[in-house]
Amino acid sequence: MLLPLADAIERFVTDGASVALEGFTHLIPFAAGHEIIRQRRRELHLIRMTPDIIYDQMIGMGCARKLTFSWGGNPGVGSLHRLRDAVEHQWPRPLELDEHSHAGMAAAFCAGAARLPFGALRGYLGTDLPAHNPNIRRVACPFTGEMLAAVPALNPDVTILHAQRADRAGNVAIHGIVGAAREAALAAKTLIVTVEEIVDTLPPAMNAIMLPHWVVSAVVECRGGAYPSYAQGCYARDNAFYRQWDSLARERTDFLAWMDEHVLGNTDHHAFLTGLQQDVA
Amino acid sequence: MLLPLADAIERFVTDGASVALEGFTHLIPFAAGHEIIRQRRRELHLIRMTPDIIYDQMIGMGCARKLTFSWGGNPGVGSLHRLRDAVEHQWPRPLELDEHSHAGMAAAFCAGAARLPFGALRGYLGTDLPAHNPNIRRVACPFTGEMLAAVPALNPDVTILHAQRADRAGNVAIHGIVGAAREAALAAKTLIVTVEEIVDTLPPAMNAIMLPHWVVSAVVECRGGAYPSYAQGCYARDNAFYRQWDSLARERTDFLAWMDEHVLGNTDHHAFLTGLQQDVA
Amino acid sequence: MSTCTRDEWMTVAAARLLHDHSVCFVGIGLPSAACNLARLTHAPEIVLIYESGTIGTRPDVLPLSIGDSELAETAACVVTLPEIFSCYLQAGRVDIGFLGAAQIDRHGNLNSTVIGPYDAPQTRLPGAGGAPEIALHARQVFVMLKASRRSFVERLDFRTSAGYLDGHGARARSGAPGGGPRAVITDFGMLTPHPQSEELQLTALFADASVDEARAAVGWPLLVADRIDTIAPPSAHEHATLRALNTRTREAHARPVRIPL
Amino acid sequence: MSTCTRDEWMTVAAARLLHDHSVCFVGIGLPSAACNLARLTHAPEIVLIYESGTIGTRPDVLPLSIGDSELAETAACVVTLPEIFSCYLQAGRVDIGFLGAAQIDRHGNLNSTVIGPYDAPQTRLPGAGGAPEIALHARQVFVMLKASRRSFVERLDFRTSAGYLDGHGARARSGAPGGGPRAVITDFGMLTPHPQSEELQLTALFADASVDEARAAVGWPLLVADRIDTIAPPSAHEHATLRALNTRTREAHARPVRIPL
Repeated sequence: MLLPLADAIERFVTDGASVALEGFTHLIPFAAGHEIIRQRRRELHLIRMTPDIIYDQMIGMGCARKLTFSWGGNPGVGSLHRLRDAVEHQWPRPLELDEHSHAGMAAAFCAGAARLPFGALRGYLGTDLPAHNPNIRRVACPFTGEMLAAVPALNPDVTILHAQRADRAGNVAIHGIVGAAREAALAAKTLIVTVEEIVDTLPPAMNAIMLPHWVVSAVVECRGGAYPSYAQGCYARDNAFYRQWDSLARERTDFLAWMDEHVLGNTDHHAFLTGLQQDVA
Repeated sequence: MLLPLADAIERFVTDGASVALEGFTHLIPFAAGHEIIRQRRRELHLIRMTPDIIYDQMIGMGCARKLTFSWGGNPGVGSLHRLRDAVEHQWPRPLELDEHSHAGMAAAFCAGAARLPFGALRGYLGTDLPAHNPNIRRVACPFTGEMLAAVPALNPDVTILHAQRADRAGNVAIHGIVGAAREAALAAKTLIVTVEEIVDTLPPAMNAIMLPHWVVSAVVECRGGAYPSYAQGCYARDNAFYRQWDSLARERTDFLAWMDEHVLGNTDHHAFLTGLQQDVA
Repeated sequence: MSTCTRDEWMTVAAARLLHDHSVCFVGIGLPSAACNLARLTHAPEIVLIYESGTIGTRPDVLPLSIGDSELAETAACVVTLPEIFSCYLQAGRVDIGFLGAAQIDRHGNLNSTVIGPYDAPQTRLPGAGGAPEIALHARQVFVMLKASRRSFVERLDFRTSAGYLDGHGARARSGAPGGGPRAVITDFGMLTPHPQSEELQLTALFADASVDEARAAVGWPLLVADRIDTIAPPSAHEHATLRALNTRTREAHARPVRIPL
Repeated sequence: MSTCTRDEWMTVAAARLLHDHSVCFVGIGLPSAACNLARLTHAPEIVLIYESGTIGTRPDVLPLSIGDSELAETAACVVTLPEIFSCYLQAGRVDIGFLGAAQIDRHGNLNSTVIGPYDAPQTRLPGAGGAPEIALHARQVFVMLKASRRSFVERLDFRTSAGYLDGHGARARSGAPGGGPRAVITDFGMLTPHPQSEELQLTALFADASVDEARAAVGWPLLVADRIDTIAPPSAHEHATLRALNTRTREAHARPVRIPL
């Protein structure tokens, strides 16, 4: 249950797997993504509503065969250049797209969490997305006859989240913006959660967000595991780094050099963070 | 927005309306139900997963034409005798049943809250319920072809909840067991919430359960409004009263006498509670 | 042990079926007592879920209703009812579901809806509640029900929840994901489904009960296994723990509630 | 006021369209600035929702991303993303949605997906995000987009979100519940749909902009209303409030983040 990060990725994330690193702007599991890059996983089907920098890095490093997503940019900044390069120029390899809207992908995660085969929504009306994605269909209401949009359930082989804390039994407590992380977690066959800290006893959750221990496959203690994203109550989002990424990742060579130095060149997330701190200083 | 209970019922609960008083064991809006009885509403379509004593009273007093429900007993005690009398002997009037399982009714409330026309579930398999309820149908997954159960959305004309507190703007905070109350609230055309207290400012909710002011039609301050059910953090469930109800409601005459004295004989909930306290003393 | 009631014996027998760490969807009454007895004896890490959305609850006294405050206060977390039913039960995350009923048939199908015709009932019962989907999705179902010819019947008046349907694999062919009723704990002992026909057969008796008693209490010609196990009476520890739990519960439920004025 | 930029003027013009107490589904960038400016000036009780699930948020500085901690900390509550999209947006509980895009056509349809063919893109854009359903369900949509012949185009490369489709009531016939794009705020002024044809027409200009400037910036023959309103420049109060907000924001985003070691 409690594992080092390298062991958790080694054991649960296999080449070819469908993998969802979720967290909507908040609690993005960067450390786990970096470890997947270090272990040079290939042919992954990446799933994430908002690919963000971590998927830009994984795609640019050639980990991904396919991407299921609904918005692929650097929030408030602009493009994800590695994602664009993969789609526009097949570099470093072609990337198959399974493209949705947020509402559609949320419905797909909800269906996955409930183990229903599809989710229905009033959506995708008047857009060209269904013409390019056979995973967007229609279903008739058996009472009114109204046609609704339908998407197939998302059930990732592995979902990876970052959270503030877990207890030794593996119960995970999440605080703050949660996006579709809970649904992605409950939809997964295997759930890995990296946390800022492992505590003896979590405070009583009552109505707060908790993932109970028996839905969690592995808990990894990893301080700063969401950086440069953030963990509410622990550290802020490094908006300056998000801006800086735009130039760091624009050119292939700059990108590869940065990844070499900062991700491949460090054995773990602590070393990665220490290296960045030296850069800043 | 802030109204006395009698005014809120007078204005929003009309004869013939579909009305959901929700709250799963916890936070059952007894005071509001009693006010509906005092105002002698008729032909109501009552909706509630677990009818409980409050619906036993409303049905026995002739308020209801129809009942949508999934479990109609006195929890841990036995039958609801007035509900039984209505179904078995049409007393005081016939009661049409729209009967579901908990899972089916939960799906119907969720669909209502999302303003979808139906909800789907893997349910009702091997049961006789669909044979007696045309509101339980089937829908085919447009991806796998699997047949799922389907129920029509529940969108009550009025949902009434009880909660611990609201602020003066009408934001409502709920703490503890919530059942399908949030979905029933969001599914309603009109939402009335009685609360233990109205405060100047609610504490920041973050991930706690909140109903924002613009989904709430009326807030009513009504201390003890859930009694003999309970309000987490305020007062406990009166299990002794629930046991006692079994004998109070078994015979029509005893029931009518009790309702006359305690509900019709009091002008409001405060007087009702005061009267019960005198009985106890 | 001579003072042990059949209710207590049933409770203890059911508790013994529960493994530590298993995830149980608990109903009110005997199942709630059995699950908490297991938690207080051999299964301290058992996960108890009540349909009110309380997950991992560890009540000190038994709740009267499915949603007493005790359940919320001692829970690891409280989720909505739609979430409990869709993301936990329907998603296959429940190991064991407990069900009671007014009637059971030889294939473990249950009636908790009505005695007599649905549209002209002789006795209207509370209805389905969570039962149809617990019966469908829990990996195993345990039924707790006292036996009589009115409750163990040749033919149900209404089928609320699926057991093995008509037996001989009919349940699996229907697409029901869960394993169905693996044990019926009653007040003479235990019935379990025959491996082929899925008809309930007598496989265990309380130490002081007999096959004749069982046959007399069942409304169909009861199948009796070749070998009948004996269910040992409650141990001193089991018995004391259960009695203490029931005493605490009685005291708590009798405690006057302050009327909130 | 001579120092006011067109970005600021657009922001102020959009802010003025917002009524107090209205419920806005806010996007990042100019819409976020406009909504918060409205909140800090004439609409203190406006309800701002960001798609990260933050409801009733009152940030002191503008967020860079749609889910900065500032939004959660100042929100009335934070719900899940599925809940925001299904129980608020889809349920018709949003008065005003803001959208941007890379391309807009004369009927207010938007492209934020791709320039060039979908399967062989010239420029891959971020994609739909919340836009298709915001466009569908919000009672009114306001579009904020700087004009050029590359962005205001005769024909979209990809239709991500529906405006009025082909106009003349096509949107309403499609079953779209929301009212569609009621205003396009751009850097010369504002376009609004013609009541019959639903083609966007020039109905308002910034005080220092001209019809010729507008025509030059639009890639289709621009319809010009008989009467053109003038959009007054930002008042001293509006201007000062916006500049202070932007200054606070710049300072906050430049503040170094402690790397969590």
